[in-house]
Amino acid sequence: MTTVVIQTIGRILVPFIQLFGLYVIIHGPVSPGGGFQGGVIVGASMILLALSYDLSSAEARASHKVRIAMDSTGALLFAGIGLVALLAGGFFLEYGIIPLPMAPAEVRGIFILLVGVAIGIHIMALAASLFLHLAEEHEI
Amino acid sequence: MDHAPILVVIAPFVGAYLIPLLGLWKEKLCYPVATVAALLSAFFSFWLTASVLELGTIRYYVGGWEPPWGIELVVDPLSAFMCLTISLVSLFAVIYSKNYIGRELPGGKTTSYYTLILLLIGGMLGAVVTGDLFNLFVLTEIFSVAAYALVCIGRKRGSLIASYRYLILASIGTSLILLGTGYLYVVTGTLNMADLAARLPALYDSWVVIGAMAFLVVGFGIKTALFPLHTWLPDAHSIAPAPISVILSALVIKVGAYSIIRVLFSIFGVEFITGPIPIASVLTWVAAVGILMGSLFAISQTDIKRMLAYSSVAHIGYVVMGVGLAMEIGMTGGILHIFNHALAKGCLFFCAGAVIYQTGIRSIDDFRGLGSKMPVTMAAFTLAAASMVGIPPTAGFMSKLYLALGTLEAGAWVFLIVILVGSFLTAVFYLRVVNLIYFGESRVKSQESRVGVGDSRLQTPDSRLFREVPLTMLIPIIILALGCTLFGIFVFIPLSVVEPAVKLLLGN
Amino acid sequence: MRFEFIAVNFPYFVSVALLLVGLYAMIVRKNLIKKIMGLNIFSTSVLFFLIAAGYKEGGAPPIRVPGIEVYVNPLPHALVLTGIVVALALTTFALALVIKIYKEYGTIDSDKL
Amino acid sequence: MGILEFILMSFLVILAIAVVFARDLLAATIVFLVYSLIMAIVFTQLKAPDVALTEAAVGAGITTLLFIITIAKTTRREEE
Repeated sequence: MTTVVIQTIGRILVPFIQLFGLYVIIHGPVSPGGGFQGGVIVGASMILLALSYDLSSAEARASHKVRIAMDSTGALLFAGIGLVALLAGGFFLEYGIIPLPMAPAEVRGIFILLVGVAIGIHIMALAASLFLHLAEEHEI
Repeated sequence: MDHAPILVVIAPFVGAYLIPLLGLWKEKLCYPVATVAALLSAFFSFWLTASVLELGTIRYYVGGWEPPWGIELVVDPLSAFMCLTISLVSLFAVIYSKNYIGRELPGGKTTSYYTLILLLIGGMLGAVVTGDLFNLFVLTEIFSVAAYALVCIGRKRGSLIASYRYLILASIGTSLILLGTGYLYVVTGTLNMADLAARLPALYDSWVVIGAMAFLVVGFGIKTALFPLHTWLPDAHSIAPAPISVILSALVIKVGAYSIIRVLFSIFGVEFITGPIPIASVLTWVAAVGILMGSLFAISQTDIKRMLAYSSVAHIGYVVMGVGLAMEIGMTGGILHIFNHALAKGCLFFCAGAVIYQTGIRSIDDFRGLGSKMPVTMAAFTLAAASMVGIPPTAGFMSKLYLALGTLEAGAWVFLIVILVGSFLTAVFYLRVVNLIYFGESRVKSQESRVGVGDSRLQTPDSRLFREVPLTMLIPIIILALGCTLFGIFVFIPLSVVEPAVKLLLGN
Repeated sequence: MRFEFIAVNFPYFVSVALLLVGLYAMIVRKNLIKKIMGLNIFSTSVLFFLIAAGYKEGGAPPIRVPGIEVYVNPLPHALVLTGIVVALALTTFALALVIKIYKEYGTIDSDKL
Repeated sequence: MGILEFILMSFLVILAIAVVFARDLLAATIVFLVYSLIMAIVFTQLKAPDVALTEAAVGAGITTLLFIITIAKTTRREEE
């Protein structure tokens, strides 16, 4: 059967896809892409794993609980960054105002990255969940 | 700086994402977290309303970027009024869920139930505070998806199909909304509501603008279940679990009505909708047909929740009729009816849920003699039904009075007759139930529709079955029923928010 | 003149055609999965319309590069990204519903439900 | 806009019609995948690379997969 070929290719490809996804997330502020697109790519790597092996090996790497935890953590991180800006006296998500010991432009850059990472975590869990939930007999 | 506009939206969303995390650890924590989140947003909306009444319209720039680039939240009295209605009724729905959900939901669904209900609340609150047409679309979509999921969460027979039909029809609606938004963007180059309002008058004779308005009105009309577009409503509203029926019937369709008001009055402006393209009077006629047809359909129902759902079709007609009159008194009545109908319909669905919870009765005929078995619930039901009919001291009377005066102000006798006939029809089907409750003879022993739940103790009817529901369910019922009366007598309380809202919308 | 009018507005004609095709699938086709495909075509047509509306002849992609002055309008892109996500969420939920409906009723034909 | 874009856009309409009228749901899904890819190419031609990236990942990738799973779990033939 062709499964050996598929499995080997899948195994070799998955780390590269994930690396590319992380690259897209981290380069969000300076190139096309960002948290959402990168998150989808990393999530798609889990789907590839589930397709080339089986559901349980994908489950073993990112179980239902881990995905839910990542999903919520990403969203809460996003809200948290917004609320920190609020506490620092700015508008919601006005992260340029957060008092850190560096230039405002740098602060903004860091927080754009952080927001991207938060969205990325959220989306990668969500993209993997969408597929795995539909494929296995989970409840909605 | 006043942060209430964003906090009122963020509180339910943070709650919604905390719940799955905590639910992994302890499922029991979901309910308190959901209650606290709903409570917080209710608190913030009171704060918001107070500051709006004091300072006038609040503009809030998310991220500190001003309108053309950033997202703007605009809270005027109408938004504050909707916030207050949404957060109060949904707070009661969350409180009510505690006991009800245990019996209605299959195991392991508690976490997703509370997550979805908070997403639903957060989406609705976001939709009413945003000042950006595109954000309105996104948030409409967020709460709609949560609503589709909640309709079928109870796994009753037919709930999947009801949810699917709701989804397909409502997504036609949302796509039309997006299309209308796109049209407006193409001709004006902005999506901010205030900017749109400023740029549109120059383009009034453009066909693109007229098309955009048609798309937006039809799209939101589907969400609102405006009469010919209401076909998804009866199934979805009657099959959902009771707290969800409350939110759907009392709030979700009202947010659609709010969006219609926002689009017609804040974006297109009164001159346009009453002038060359008389969309306002079209809406009034549609609403009038809706009132009569909704009531007629409701009379022929035998299932209590279906009857209440059809009654919502009729009552959204009153709201839209008031809005379509586009005159001060009529609009006051219409907008006031959003609040009064939310109280009354919320209370009625809660009562129906309480009866189903205790006895499994869904058929109206089996309500015979419940008055002596569940006196508090049935008293609340009667009060709320009186408010729906519009019997004098209740809240429903006040909004219908304003509506009737509004039709006289507009000189449209036809609509006055429609309101009177509609109230008469409403009385027919509500008083039939009330009559059965108090004067019908109990025939508990010989009926079969009680089985529903399949519980073993239902086989042997005893007095244990017919007592009042637990306090978490009873308190929301009582508060809403009292609200129906008190806000009729002290009508100046809601009016203090509605009147400035109407003045602002009509631009004087 | 007429040809030019069609050429300039060609993307809009395409988006209207796609919209009608999608609407047809959603309303007339009986298969539940086909309806969802129709929904997807419908929403992509609207997104395509928005992108086409934001396009400027000779504009560069909206990424800041020194020396380039004319960019296409970036705002529709943000809208479309959101729109794609929304359509994905709807599609997933609807497909999950279809699977459950099939399990309960054994058919995905809306006439037989 | 050049001749390439016109051809691609005309293809979009043809593919959409093919999706709607294909009796075999799996075939319709594959055509839908091509439709999404061409949509992504058109987006790049219209100078929207970020949208094209997303459309390719979401429309052609995840959505198609989800359709295939659903067809695998239900039926492949559209009933008459």
